Amino acid sequence: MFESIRLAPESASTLSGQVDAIYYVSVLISLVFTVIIFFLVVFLSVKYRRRHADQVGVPIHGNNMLEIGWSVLPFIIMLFLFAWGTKVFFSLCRPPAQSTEYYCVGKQWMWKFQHPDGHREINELHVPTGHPIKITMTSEDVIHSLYFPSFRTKCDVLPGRYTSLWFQPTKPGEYHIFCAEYCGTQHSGMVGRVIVQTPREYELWLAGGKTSTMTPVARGEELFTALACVTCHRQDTAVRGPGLAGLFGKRVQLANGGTVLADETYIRESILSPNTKVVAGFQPLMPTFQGQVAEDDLMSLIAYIKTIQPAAGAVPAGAAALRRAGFTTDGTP
Amino acid sequence: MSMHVSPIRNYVGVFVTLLALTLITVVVAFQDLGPLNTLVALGIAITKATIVILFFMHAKYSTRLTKLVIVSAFVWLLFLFVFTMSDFVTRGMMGVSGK
Amino acid sequence: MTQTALSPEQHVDYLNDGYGWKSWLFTLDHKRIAMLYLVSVSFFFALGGLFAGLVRLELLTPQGDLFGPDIYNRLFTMHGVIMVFFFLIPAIPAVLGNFLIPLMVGAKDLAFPRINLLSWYIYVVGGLFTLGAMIAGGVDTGWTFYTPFSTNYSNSYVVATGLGVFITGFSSILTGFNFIVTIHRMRVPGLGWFKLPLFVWAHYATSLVMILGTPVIAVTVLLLALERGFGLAIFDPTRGGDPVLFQHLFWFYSHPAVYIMVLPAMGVISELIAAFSRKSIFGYKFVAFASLGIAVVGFVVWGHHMFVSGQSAYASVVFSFLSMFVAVPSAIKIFNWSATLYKGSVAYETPMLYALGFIGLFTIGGLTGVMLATLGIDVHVHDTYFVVAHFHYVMVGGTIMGYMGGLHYWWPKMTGRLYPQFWSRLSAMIVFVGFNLTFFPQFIMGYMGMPRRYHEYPPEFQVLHVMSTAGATILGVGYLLPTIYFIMSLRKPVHAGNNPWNAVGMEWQTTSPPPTHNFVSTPVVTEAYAYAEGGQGVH
Amino acid sequence: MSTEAHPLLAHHFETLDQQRESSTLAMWIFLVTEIMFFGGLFMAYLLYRWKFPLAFHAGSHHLDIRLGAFNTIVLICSSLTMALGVRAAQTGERKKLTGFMVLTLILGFVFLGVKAIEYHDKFAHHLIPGLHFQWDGPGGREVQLFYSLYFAMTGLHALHMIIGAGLILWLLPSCVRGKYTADYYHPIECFGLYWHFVDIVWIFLFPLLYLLGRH
Ligand code: HEA
Ligand code: HEA
Ligand code: HEC
Ligand code: CUA
Ligand SMILES: [Cu+2]
Repeated sequence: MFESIRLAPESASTLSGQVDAIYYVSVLISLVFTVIIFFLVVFLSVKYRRRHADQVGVPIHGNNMLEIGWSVLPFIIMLFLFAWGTKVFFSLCRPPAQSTEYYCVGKQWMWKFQHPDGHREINELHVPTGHPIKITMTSEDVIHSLYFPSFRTKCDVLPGRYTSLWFQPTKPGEYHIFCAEYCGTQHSGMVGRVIVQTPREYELWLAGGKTSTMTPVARGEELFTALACVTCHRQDTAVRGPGLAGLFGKRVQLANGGTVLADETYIRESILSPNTKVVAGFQPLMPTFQGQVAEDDLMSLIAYIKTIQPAAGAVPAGAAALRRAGFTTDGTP
Repeated sequence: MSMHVSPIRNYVGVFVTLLALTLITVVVAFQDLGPLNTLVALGIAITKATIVILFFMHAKYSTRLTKLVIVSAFVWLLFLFVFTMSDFVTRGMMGVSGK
Repeated sequence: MTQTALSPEQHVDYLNDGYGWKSWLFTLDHKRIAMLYLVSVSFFFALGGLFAGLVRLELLTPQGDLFGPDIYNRLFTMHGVIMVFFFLIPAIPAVLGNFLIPLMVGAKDLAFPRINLLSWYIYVVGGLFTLGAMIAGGVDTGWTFYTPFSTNYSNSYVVATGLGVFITGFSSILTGFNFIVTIHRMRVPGLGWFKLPLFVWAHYATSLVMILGTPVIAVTVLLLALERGFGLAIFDPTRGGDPVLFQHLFWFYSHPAVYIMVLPAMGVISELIAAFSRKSIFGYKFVAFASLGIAVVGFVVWGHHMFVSGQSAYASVVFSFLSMFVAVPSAIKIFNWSATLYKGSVAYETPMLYALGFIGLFTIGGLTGVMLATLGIDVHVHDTYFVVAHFHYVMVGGTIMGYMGGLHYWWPKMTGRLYPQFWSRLSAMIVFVGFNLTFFPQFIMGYMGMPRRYHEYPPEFQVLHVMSTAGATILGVGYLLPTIYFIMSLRKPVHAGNNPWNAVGMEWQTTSPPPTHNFVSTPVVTEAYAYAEGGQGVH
Repeated sequence: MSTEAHPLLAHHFETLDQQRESSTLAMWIFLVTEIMFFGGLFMAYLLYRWKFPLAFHAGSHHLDIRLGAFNTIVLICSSLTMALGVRAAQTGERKKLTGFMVLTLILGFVFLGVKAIEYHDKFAHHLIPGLHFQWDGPGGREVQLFYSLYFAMTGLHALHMIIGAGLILWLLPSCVRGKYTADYYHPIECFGLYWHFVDIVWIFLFPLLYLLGRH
């Protein structure tokens, strides 16, 4: 029974070691200070215990050198922890460029995942080792938080916005997925498993699944036609709406003089509430698609828009898009 | 603290200034000054508020403590505005969604 | 309260100056109002404790077998709401502060006695609102009321509870405002700022936070109620609103609120350490200004609750730095208290045991706070039991230890009675042991990944949960004992005399319990903690 | 103290000066809490205005700038009468004090009346979020944010006006009786501070809500 008490969960990602390291060092620092203070308190209160009822303390009012010392010392330690913690934090924030993008939609009370090849899973996520994986996520209702204790990372999943996290699994196995932001009745039931496999196993697993699934990019392309986006957003020329080629990641000049970075959240807003930010040189003609596109379809649309490139004559899809997303089917980046 | 009684002339002067500033702010609002519009409107509002505080509310004649109390309120308001906006303004600067 | 057992040489004091419920419910005497607060705050503590007990009971087993999820969610929400807003925030200021600040500045009362009474009534009304919501079916949003769950999804009594919190906020504002004016304007002539007890300094800093922070939580829950009740769009993401704005507004108050909770306890600890070492506090001015420093810097650290909320990473860095910076003034306090023991005359009376316990436990709580403020660690432990352990260490191990210590120290002053020394020392030990057993395992399970607000959990966490529940049982006994002997001391009194600890300080210059107008003759102003200078306490 | 205590000196104060200073300090501290209270609303306004300038401009176009300006002037007038009222209290001119208080009250009601007209107009145009909001122009989604803030801010401001009017009614009898003299006028002074504060809130609300994007 007691063997289940450990100090940390399995360390199964490239960054979990770094998080553990800073954690153990801070535990050590805390321990040192706690021991010093416990010792001081116990030692002094025993040594200077009251020996007769009328005894009073020696009037000592302070010592400026000591004050400076015990202000500066914690300050220096704090600076050190701050710098290190921030460094680790930035590593946790910034996915490597070659990461593969997975999608996640949270809703009360389940996790819906989608692989780059279109595979969908609920409350379970298969991932290969040895490759950085970025998960872009949003919520259909309230705030959730996708938490992988064994990868030492989590990020809140918000309605109306995209957030992301990344990890690179190192050790095959099954680990917990938790929802770490209270989201209502079944919050504690919004859990799942992440199944880390070797690239070969992962490939087999992908092959064994339903073959008719469509990649998010292909689905996005389909929607782009079905929702008649193409009538205004043509590949070659700007017709009524601006061309979307190469849009993602650029700064967009707005009609009111400002600029905005075209990230996932901006594209989403452009679809659901198009007139909130009007692109310079265009009229606010675009109709709203609020209520007409489901969250995962929105993600697919965005995934597709991300892949539209200026040079390409035809719209890339399928395997080509997969490759562009930095993912090859044999599991090597 | 002995009380301070301002002459009526002062109050009327303040009153006229406030009316004039109101007029200016309305007129300026119809001019297109680009981003300056907001700045001017806010500048005038702050001026008006300062005048009211100093003269109608006698802050000019109050103790240093009272002045400190007034100033601290606005400093704390700035804490709220500046630190909250520091989040929204820097969002997306890293180029990773949600960071 | 029984009045039969008063000794023959009784004097007129605030307790026997008028009988009957009217003399209490319409009193303007700060001491009586403090007693009213003591009763109501204890009631809410017991209620919050009851909920905590039920939470711990449910967590004995990994399955949700005792309660369904809806009930469990209501239990921890009501536990958090009651403990924070109805117990810990008012506890020390409204009971001990109310009673002692006028005595310590040599005044006859607080500056605004009517407003003081009003604040108690507001508190009661807010409490009744919340109790009403609880009886009607409770609330299940967590004490943080995050939108859009609270505005659009929860099926519980969010608005009623929110209004309860809103109303109680005003009682806290009124208390803070009364303290500030009193400390500025009502000091007896000759009592300069640096002669004030540190208890008063700490309450001054607390009051600043109450004044500047509480209105923001008030307007935030008001907006929440407008959105939920009337469909206004403020935070609603489907209409362009930003739920993270709610979090900013909430924590703008609720982080400083944790200093509302701990600063008064720090004030108490300064008094206790000085009195039971018979020595002036080491580095008086540093401790005094550290309170102000914590209060001010504490206002600009709130974003540390939002490191993984979708807040910008750069804002997180700023908030992380400032949060860690609070360690410096906190360290100053801890080290100065420890140094005060040096060459003191240390007596192990019950209040002192609580004070020493505070130093140790607050150190652990504070240091784990610094770990949470470290960005790289918080991403992993945010919303796990590591956080739960951290805040119980500072709130229970810190503030409640301070509150209990203060209550034991000033109980003879407030009631004129003594409690049994053996039992009280024993209870302090039980609390210390039970507390650590309850909450230390939570650090470990938190780092292992156990999320908070879970009513079912994976079986590997069970051992630690069982330890925690066992600890909570011991802790409960530790709190039950004082309840019993305090009440007994009222029924079968042992008279304490005016100054059982031979302490200095103006509150000990008057009789116990003090007369209605506090002092019969104008009190003598000395330096604070003038033990060696032959202050009045030492014979 | 050798001199006889003033009948209006509360038992726990030593002098009238201490009592008056305490009250004005207290009133200012109370106003600090009011500033922070409205501060939360202004924070929400600042954020959404920054995020959705177009929607805010569009929403603001449907407010009646003439009524807003008129009300601004009404409030400035009431601030003047209030300031003169306080002065009359300081100099112990009972009739003047009463007159100015009544004037202030009337101006307050004028303001509220105009506000009621505006609210009714918004109701008629289906501009109340959550009730029956309809917006035909662009940006309807975020315009709701503007109107929600409009109602929250002006509503709370109007509530403060109503409380202020109630306080005047409560103070009036003692003004008439001549309770306030050069020795004892701080209730009037404190009330004046409150009234001016409410005016200041409007000084900001007017440009922020009505004058946006008029050009
Ligand atoms: C009394 C209440 C109280 C107090 C005093 C504190 C004090 C501190 N808290 Fe805590 N905190 C809470 C109550 C409190 N907290 C609550 C209730 C929550 C959870 C809310 C919720 O989500 O429900 C919380 C959550 C919380 C978080 C968010 C965690 C998360 O949700 O992910 C963080 C992160 O930074 C944090 C940090 C700190 C820090 C840095 C301090 C500092 O003030 C501590 C400073 C003290 C010391 C550092 C110790 C003394 C110093 C020394 C002994 C010297 C040596 C020091 C060094 C070498 C550094 N707290
Ligand atoms: C002041 C604050 C305070 C205090 C004192 C406590 C006290 C305790 N808390 Fe609490 N706790 C919170 C504030 C507090 N807590 C908050 C803010 C949360 C977060 C809520 C949320 O997530 O929204 C929380 C959450 C929380 C959780 C996490 C729930 C979850 O996330 O699922 C747990 C679990 O163990 C817990 C346990 C305890 C225990 C065992 C005690 C024990 O210390 C209690 C011991 C006390 C008693 C047992 C009462 C005994 C008293 C008497 C017997 C006296 C009788 C008196 C009279 C008759 C006058 N608390
Ligand atoms: C009736 C024409 C029309 C249709 C149909 C239309 N759009 Fe648009 N779109 C526009 C116009 C005009 C703009 C530029 C003005 C603006 O920003 O509102 C635009 C802007 C955009 C932008 C922002 C581009 C930039 O450069 O910043 C995106 C993204 C976008 N549309 C995506 C879509 C998608 C996806 C669909 C289909 C679901 C769609 N649009 C359907 C007309 C249209
Ligand atoms: Cu989803 Cu908690
Ligand atoms: Cu905090």
